[in-house]
Amino acid sequence: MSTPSAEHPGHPAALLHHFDTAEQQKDASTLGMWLFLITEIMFFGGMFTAYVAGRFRFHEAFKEASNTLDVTLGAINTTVLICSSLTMALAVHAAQVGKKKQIVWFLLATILLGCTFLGVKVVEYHDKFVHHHVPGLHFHFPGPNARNAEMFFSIYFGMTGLHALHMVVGVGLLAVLAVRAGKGWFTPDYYTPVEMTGLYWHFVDIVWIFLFPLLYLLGAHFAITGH
Amino acid sequence: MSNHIVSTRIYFAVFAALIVFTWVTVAVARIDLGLYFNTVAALAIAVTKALLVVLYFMHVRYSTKLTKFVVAGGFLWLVIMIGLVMADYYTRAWIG
Amino acid sequence: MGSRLPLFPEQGSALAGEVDTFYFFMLAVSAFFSVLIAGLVIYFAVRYRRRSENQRGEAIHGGMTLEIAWMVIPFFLTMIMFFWSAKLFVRISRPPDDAMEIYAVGKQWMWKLQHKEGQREINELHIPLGQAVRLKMTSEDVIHSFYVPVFRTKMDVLPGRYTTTWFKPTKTGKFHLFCAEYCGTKHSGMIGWVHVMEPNEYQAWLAGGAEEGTLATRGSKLFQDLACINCHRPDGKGRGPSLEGLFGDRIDLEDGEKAVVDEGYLRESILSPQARLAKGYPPIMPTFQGLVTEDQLLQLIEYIKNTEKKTKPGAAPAAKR
Amino acid sequence: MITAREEKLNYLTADYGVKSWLLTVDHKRIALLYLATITLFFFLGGAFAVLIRLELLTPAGDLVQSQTYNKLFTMHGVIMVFFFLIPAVPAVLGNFLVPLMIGARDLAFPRLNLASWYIFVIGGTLSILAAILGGVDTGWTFYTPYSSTYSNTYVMITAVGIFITGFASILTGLNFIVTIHRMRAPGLTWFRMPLFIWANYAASLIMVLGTPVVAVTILLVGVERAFGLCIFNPNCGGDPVLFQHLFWFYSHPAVYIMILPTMGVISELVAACTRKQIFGYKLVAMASVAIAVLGFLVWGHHLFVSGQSVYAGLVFSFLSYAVGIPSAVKVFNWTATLYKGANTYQTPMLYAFGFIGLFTIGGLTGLMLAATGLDVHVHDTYFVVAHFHYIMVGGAIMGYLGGMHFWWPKMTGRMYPELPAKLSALVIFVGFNLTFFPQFLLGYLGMPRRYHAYPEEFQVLNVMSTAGASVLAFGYALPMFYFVWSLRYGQRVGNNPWGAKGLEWLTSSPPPTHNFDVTPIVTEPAYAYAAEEGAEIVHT
Repeated sequence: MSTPSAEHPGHPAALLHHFDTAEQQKDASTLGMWLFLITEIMFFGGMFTAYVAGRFRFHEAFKEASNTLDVTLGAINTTVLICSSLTMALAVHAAQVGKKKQIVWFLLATILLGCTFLGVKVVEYHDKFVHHHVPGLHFHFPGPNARNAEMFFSIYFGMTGLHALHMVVGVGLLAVLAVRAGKGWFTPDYYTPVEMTGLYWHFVDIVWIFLFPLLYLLGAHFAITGH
Repeated sequence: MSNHIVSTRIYFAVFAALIVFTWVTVAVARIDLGLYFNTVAALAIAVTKALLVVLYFMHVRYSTKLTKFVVAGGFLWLVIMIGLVMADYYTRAWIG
Repeated sequence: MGSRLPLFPEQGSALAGEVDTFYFFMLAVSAFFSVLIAGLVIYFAVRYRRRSENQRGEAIHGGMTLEIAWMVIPFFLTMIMFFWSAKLFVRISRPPDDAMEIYAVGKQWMWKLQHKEGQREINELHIPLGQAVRLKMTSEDVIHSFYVPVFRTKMDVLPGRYTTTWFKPTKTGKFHLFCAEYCGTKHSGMIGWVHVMEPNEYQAWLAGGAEEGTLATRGSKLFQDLACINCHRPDGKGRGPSLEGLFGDRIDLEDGEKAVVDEGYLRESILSPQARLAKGYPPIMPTFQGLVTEDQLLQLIEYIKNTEKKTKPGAAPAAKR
Repeated sequence: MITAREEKLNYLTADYGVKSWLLTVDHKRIALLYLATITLFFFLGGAFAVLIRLELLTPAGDLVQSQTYNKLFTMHGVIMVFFFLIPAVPAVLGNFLVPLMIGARDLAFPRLNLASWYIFVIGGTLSILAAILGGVDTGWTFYTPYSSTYSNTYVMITAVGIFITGFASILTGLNFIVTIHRMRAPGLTWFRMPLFIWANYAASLIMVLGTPVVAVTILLVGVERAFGLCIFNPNCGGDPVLFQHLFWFYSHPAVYIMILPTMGVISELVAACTRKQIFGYKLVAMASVAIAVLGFLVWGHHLFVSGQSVYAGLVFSFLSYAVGIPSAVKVFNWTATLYKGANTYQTPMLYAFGFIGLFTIGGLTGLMLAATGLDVHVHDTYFVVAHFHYIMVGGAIMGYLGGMHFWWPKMTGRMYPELPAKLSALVIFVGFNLTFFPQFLLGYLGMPRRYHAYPEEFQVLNVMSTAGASVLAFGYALPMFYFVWSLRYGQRVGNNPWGAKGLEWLTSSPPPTHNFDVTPIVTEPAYAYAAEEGAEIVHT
């Protein structure tokens, strides 16, 4: 891409023709982004409803199945995601105050943390494949609760899979952003893309904040006291 | 939201709080608090963590009333969906 | 069956009359408002038609009293509709205790009906006049819906659990039975007839039918064949709880809750034993999912319902419930 | 007369060539793209409907096999609901008019608007591909476990098609909400906005809040069908009623997406044709939002007999009555607007009269279905089919056609021929009632839905319904002819052929690409006809 110039259509710093002020354009983007995040809340909401209904009807099986998940890996992943939220927020802050170098570094840090999260997920999924806990034809689960445990794992893979997919999209967005930041596109009066990607990233983090306790910690006390 | 700049100090404080809450939720989950208190505790912590991220990291605390309204509306709709679906499941055994 | 152009269905049960009365009330309200709105629209349209080109309407912004009126009046009307239909719905959902029990199994594109006395019918249901009938229904594959228009009753039939519907016929004759929930290719072929007969005719029909004994006796034979007796010994010394006369009791569960031993609980405990495990018993019972068909499940449940506390198994006691 | 030079400046003549249409970001051109696409889908869905009605002429299933018949009503449902009714008024009239009516130069995110059309076309192509390959026979409701395990038809492709099309609806809704919030002309406060904008705003709320839930539900059915996951599958404890909850959580508010924008159109038609303020403007505006919000609480009335608990049924029945009130208020307010107005009877107003009459009958039969005791008898029968066709065909399509006739001069600069338009409106009204009123009787007699063959005592009513369907089909074909005819021979119109109020009538017809040469300043409330100087007020 050539050096960015105001008129260059690829570089949307210029005021779009149908807006009156930059302020109006920025507010419109923010409201649009938040409405998109509302659709994401309802999108994940469908699966949360399936989880709550399933857990209400088979809490024994759900507890048992939840205990096969590795809580430490889950906790590590939560911490990684919270760190990535921090670096994302600092990247937005850097863009606001115009420290161009810092934007790139913080975006790269967020991408790195995102990839770590996905790496840990791959390890967990591999472990699930090894133990035949993946629902479908050769699903195997000891004990009499196998049928309902398969439902837990269906919801587990559905939710964490969807979340991981959103992470991959997020990392892709951040990569594009980092390249553009490297080119110096973002100035204190024009950093909307950084902020919007930040909103998206924080949202994905919030989803995980709810997923972690609901999926991993469900029966943690159950395992300890063993009753 | 427009261009209110949040100082990095607040970011680090919120970050620390989130980390602490993560450890708390793992620790609390290990103790058996009776019937459903474990779930309530886990959800309460998760909601506070989510609020911290929404208010500070996502700047909703400094943004327009409209944005706050939209965010609250979104979560309210989620509660409506889960609530009314569970109303069916919860009362299904009451046919009597 | 009826004239070439019937416009209103027969009333075959006590409830049918009440549903129809409510329907006429609703028709009256609807007719009133439809005529009112249409009349006003036509009258205003003609009365205040535009006479000159740049004529304008009166500057009327609205009237609060009128607005409140047509919010409050519809609200009251809807509340009458709600409470009247709610009362009806609760009565439709609660079968009387003296109802005769018949089991129905919906299967892709046929209805299998099973009387306690042993008769098995496909797409046909013979019932006596004046005796309330409670249908305990389940499906072997997809969702069906047991619908008898003349009785004004309908209930979906779900795989994996029991649903109940009931009716008390007040008219003899042969009435339509439909499947109302779309269930695949021959959804429109999954129909049949409900024969409401005089009580004595019904007894005659009943006597002719039963080949291999009542449902309960077939259930007790199955109870032996599947070796349930080894764990669920009548004297209670087996590894599983004694099932003698257990039906209808409230038992304690392993996780501190309580459960009423009804058909749904028995069915669930046979197919997924640990879902609601009884207190004080080890979770060792294997699942019978796939080993036992829906009909056999009904037989086992019927057997357990007919056991008496502290009597020898195998004796054929009088129908308990 | 419009000089040739002025002629050149409008959005239709500003650019030529296929690329100028396929890559346009002008909300007016995208509206016309949507118009072409949904008209195609309307006639495709209509063809399926005609085949269904022909099959039902005879009690025995002898025109087509039962498998084919199941595919016919499924494709009729899928195409009409997802590819015609949901996009119709918002994507065509809404896209064209929302920026114009609020004095904006375009929607907030023009490129997203074009993306929405492309997503809609991709989803539509996938669904038509599924129909060509062999069709899907699960009904437009995709109830599990039939759709996830037992049907061996092309459920997967149709599910993916609907999943994709859902995002087109989300993007349109998102675009409208941001535009209405952020891009109103100076002086245009919320309670000075036309009611069409209020209605589209309310419908957009539903699109944004509801559509994702059906997207994830269809995704779960697809995943369960492909990988054998177990969420709704009863063999592993899944509950088919859970699918129905999640499906209807969107699909009932979806019917308000279909009807709310049309209510907005009717408010505009009634105001313009009576040249009078809508009676109780604020209440009608609030009623739209109330319908959108309450619409999310009532879906359980689809599950009264599907195994849902008795108590939940009563709660949903009560809430369903509550959502009926705002609709009733709107009908009463439209009727009251006619009092002491300067009423005219051009075609748009005929459609508005048709809408008010038929929507009232649809709404009142809706109250019957919300009654739990009565719904047990009439659920899944032709009574329900008649009810929702009265609302969708008698309401939504009548209002859509009324809106098309009212804003056709603004969109094309040409007036449609008045007499043929009035005749076709009459034919449609008669054909519609002959088709669907007998179905109320069939429903109460107990004829179930989706039946390929039926007992012979229902035949006479079915023959009447099929007769009506052919009249209706003929009625719908008529506008195609005279609209196309008017493009070339229609009388040219100025800015405001109806003498109506509204910012869209300030600019030229057809409007220039940037809508307004200078952004209008709004100083008076909506529909302030009486305030005009030299106005001759009705005193009779």
